[in-house]
Amino acid sequence: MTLSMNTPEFLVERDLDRCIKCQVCVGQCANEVHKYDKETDSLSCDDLACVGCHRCVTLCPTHALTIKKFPLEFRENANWTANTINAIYKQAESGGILLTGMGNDKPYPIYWDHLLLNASQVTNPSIDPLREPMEVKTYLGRKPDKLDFSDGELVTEIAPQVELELPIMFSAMSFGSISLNAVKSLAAAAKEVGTMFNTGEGGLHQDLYSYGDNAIVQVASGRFGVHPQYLDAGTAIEIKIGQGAKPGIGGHLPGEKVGKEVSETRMIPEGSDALSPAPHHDIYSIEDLRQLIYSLKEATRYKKPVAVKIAAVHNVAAIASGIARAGADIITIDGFRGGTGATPLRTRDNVGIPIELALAAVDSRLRNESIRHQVSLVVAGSVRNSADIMKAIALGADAVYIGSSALLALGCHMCQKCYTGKCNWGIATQDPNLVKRLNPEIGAQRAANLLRAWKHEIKEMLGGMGINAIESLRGNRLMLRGVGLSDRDLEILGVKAAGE
Amino acid sequence: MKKIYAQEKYCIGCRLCEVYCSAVHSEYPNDLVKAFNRSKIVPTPRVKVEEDRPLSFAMQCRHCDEPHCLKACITGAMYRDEESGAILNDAERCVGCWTCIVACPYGGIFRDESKSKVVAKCDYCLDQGDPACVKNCPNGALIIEEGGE
Amino acid sequence: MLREGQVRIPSGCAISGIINRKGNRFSGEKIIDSIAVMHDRSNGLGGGFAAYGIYPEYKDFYAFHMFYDNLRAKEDVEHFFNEHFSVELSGIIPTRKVSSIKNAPIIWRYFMKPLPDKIRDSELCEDEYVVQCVMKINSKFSGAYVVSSGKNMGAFKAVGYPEDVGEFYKLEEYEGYTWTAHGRFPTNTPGWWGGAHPFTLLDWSVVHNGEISSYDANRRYVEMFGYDCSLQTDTEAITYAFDLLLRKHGLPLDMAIQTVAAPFWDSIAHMDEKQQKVFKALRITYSSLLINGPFSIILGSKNGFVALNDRIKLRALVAAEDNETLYVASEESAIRAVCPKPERVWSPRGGEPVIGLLEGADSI
Amino acid sequence: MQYVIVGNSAAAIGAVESIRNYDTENPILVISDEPYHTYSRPLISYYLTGLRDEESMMYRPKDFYDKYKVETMLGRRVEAVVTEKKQLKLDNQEVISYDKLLIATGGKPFLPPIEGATGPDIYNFIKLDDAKDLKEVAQPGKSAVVIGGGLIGLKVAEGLLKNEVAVTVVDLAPQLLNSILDATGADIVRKCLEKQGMEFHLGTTAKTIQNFGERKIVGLADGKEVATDFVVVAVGVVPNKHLVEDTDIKVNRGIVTDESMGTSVEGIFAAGDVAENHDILFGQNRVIPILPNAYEQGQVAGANMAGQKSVYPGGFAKNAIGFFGLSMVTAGITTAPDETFQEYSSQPAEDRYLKVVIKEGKLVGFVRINAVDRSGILTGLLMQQKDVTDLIPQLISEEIGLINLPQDLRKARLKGDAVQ
Repeated sequence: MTLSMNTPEFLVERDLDRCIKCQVCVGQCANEVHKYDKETDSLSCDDLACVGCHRCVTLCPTHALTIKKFPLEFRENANWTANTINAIYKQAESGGILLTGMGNDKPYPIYWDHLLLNASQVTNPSIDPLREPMEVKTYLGRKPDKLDFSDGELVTEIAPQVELELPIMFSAMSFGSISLNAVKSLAAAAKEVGTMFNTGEGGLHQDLYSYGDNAIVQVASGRFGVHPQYLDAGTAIEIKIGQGAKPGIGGHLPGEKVGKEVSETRMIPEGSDALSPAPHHDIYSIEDLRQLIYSLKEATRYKKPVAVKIAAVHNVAAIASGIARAGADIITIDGFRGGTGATPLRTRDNVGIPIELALAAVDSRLRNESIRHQVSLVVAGSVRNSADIMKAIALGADAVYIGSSALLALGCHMCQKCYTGKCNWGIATQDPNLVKRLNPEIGAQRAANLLRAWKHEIKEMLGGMGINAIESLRGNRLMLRGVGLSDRDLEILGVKAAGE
Repeated sequence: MKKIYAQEKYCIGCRLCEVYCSAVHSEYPNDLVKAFNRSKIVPTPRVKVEEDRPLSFAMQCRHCDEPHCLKACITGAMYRDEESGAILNDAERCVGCWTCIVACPYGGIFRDESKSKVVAKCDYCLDQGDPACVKNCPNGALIIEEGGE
Repeated sequence: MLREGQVRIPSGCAISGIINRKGNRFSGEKIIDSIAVMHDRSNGLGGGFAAYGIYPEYKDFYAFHMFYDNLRAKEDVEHFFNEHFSVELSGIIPTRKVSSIKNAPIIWRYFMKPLPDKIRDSELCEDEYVVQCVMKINSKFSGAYVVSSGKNMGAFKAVGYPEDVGEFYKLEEYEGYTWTAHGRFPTNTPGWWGGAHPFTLLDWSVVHNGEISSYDANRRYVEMFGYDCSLQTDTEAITYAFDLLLRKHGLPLDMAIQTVAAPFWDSIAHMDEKQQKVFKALRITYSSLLINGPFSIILGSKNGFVALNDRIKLRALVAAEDNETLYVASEESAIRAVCPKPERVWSPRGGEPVIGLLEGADSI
Repeated sequence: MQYVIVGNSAAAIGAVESIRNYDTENPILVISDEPYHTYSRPLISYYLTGLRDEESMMYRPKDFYDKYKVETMLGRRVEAVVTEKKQLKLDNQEVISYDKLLIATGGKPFLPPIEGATGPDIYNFIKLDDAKDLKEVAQPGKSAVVIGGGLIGLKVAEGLLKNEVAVTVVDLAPQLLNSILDATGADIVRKCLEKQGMEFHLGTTAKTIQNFGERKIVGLADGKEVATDFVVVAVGVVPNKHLVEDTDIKVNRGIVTDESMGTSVEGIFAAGDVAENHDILFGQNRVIPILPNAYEQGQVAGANMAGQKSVYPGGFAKNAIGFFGLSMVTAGITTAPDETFQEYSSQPAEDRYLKVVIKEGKLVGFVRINAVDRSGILTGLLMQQKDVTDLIPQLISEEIGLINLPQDLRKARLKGDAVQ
């Protein structure tokens, strides 16, 4: 053993006047921060183990606990910040890649917060969603260029579509990266509200086949859990090429998380590491993608739309165009603030581009090529509230995926320790002691409530714009204005500056 | 009648049910801090969390249709509340002989440590609205409803 | 000040339309009298008319009404015309001095046929060839603007109150079987003549009242199909939408109407299975052509007109029938001014079209 | 329809409450030779120590008879039952007719053959009146000999000791609480009581009681003599069945009853300490003179009297008692009678002892001294006669819980499924 230079990130403070020594905190902390000493009838804390997940704070019945940033400071240095220094200590100790969870937390510009929505005043009326119908139903899938009628009868057959009661879906989060109860929560919420959850690359657990109508089943580079029944079970199939939190690299579910259920669902031996390669080994170019798309369509007798998900990287627009032309019905773009269960820190924080710019670029590019209407565009990567969704749709998205927001609804506290498997909220864990902390009935209610609340807000904002159907907002960039953006940003976003 | 049921799969073993049960049966039913820090002896919770991780559940009186405790009670302290149907123990009449404890196959009756020789059992918090254990279960593991799980 | 095409200018308006369904022509006086009643719905910053059946002697020729800011523009465009068309006749459009109408551009009229060789080279059908020429002039020729380009029809518009515009263009001297009129109430405009309405393409004309909230969604959709919404006006986008649906995609009129004023999903859910399939297909395919926000429009063509409200009727629209004549207008007074006792007057419901077709025409 | 119940204790009350579940109209008459409102018989020891007075000993509230529409004849003794006429003869010659009769006359003290065992200053400890009498004489500084080291004997001994009476207990058996406790457990109890100053003469019996002035001398079989101020004979109870003597109601040790608590004569039922019924552990008919059984038998009898089909599943002994802060529960067979039974126990400590008796993998008895909590879980296992082979370590641990039960049983308990 040598000296570790790790210092606590958090300071756990216990108000002894309030503490009743019920020891709920002791039982609830999977990191074993709290300890009860019988001999002295007192509680103590190990600050170093605290990840700041607030489980103890939330469960403490007398609010005797609070968690603060550990006040230890290095000599002030704008270049060598505490984070930077501590990362070096850690790597010097471990010799390994720094891992993290959830999305990029660095202070890059958040373009959502530099875009403002319009509302009607005088020249046209706003619409009150409580009095007038307000439609947010959305169909994802390939659309024809035109409809053909013969003798007044429609002759065009519409390709299979994903019907959404609101343009918000739950992002791909695999069973494995999150608990079965978390997946169940999202599946049930999707069913209740009329939208989709996405299996991620974790396969579809037997218990969840009944939610197939609300599932988008993913085919990723590891092909975990992919078999004919799986493909048939979902409403759509998504080929995952990349993920915003880790563009260009694969996935790794450590063997200790591969318990019986995960092993059966993924069709891999219990306890074995589930390694998703960085590329699909049968896709080394766009024409290979086309083959996979059509293989999946063949396998499902052309009854399921096929989506392709990519991370937002520098030339995302050209890639998206290629994907549309390769036959994808839906293109999913995941921005660089998208979350994950585990990713190398440096990749997460430095690779990819913001979803707002990627979306604008892709939408514009597809329109310039006159193919935007043929495919649906779904965006992901830190959609934090209903206003973000409004802005995404106005920029050109058909729908959005929410991952982190959905997990927050289930109780996630953004401690970014998903990769440890010790999620105290029962979400990013396979430990049966922790998994049961998420009651999927409650989880489903909370996730469904979030969607319902956002739906209300979307309707309010649409009504304010004098719009009563969400499609009239789609690509309607006149409904946006930029604030505090450079001319170049505005040009890429295709929006005017506020005041223009 | 409505009964409290434990859903094992959602019980997280936090014991908040016990904490709140003790408090509402203390001199300070609405103040946890006082209930625990000022009571001479904190009342024994009438709900018991049993745990053998990952299994855990909270257990209290089943308020049986054919209550063994009531039949066994030597003093007549144990009675059925006519309005609610709950099986209640009249602490004034109870002598703490523990016959009900040995009679109850559910293990749902406890010795009340805060009083001398009286049993403590679930009273549905009849004077408090919904039972405190149900109200304060953070994970919906205790539900009050007609019929079983 | 930026003009239409450089900036988007919302406006409120008055509209009126009259058709003699037997094809009997009548003088422009009537439509002027009708639109004049709604003086208060305009603010003098734009008025205009579309007239059908006014050039029977040149009915096989595309009648181009042009505005030129200067002679240079006129020269350039005429050079372009000569390259692409055979010009049968050209000349100034007669006007009279009206004190309130100022800053008139050069207003010229051409009767032309496209050059067959050029059409062949372009691999386009004749109509599309003409459309592409119109788009090119409007976007590429500075100081030139195509006011109308249909056959046996023409648009007359100016900055001013519509009744003054009618007087300016001497419309009492024209006879047509369909007339539509527009009085404009823009919130800000430098008073560019091209920005006045109607907006036309081939023999489509659109007069419109309202400010559509779906504008940019509609615009960006039609622009994928070769249109260039250079004016940034609702009327322009609506015209192109109808041109796309009716002419290019060949949708039946009722389907085109149900596209821009689509039934609600709730209503679709109550339709029979076959209907559901059709309406679902319409809404799924043409979701970006749903026209949202308040509007009432009159879409004119050689076959007649269709008047339509937005689907929740956020703008006024009244219709009346008297014998062979059908009237539509923003206000009932505008109808009664020229037809005091119509046989029937009604207020069409939101999304429910009023269709006036010439006898023998099965679609617009 | 006239219901008549002879007796006014747990079995009688059980019957009344049960009858009124099904029949709210027809008259019920309760006759008892004791003049009191129904009271809890076990509480007489609390009366003796002063923890309870007459008022607070009531087994049911004061308005019980009104509420249940019960007529009472208290302080009236039934002399005989005339089954052919369906009549009762009372001590005042009154004759009462019945349609359905419950005999719940309880037990009476067993009086062993001791010379001089009658007369003043010789007491029993069964009824409230006994307690009242004793309370009078139990003055500080006095001394008493309690003959009998069973439940009643020790409770009265404890009560007397708490009244600062010097107590000597005599019992024929070599251990205390012979009927409910094994030798090891009994030893813990004896030590506890000895610590409080109680004296014991075990393995011998009283042969004579002689007056010696104001005092008495109790002569023991082993030749010793104990001088005392008064004597309590508390050797046990026997069924109080005088009523049915010379009738065609079948009697063994107690009145023989079937699973409906009916006697051999139709319309006549018996319940409580006077009746004998199936002991599920011994597999034979026995009198099990404990209150819970009495109440339950009364309930079954009452239901059947009211025309229902109610079955008494049989019983077994279970007791919860305590002396000077030592509390214990016991049930069933506490000492293995032969090698077909196995005993398992915790290491006995001064104040803690846990033991189970197993036969063919099933729990047939247990002892838990100072480990009362949740002992009913064992009772449930015993009642259901489930195989507990895998649970034995838990059964003799203080921390027994439902969590230790097999999953099906645990789920059933959590659901609240009835345990019969």
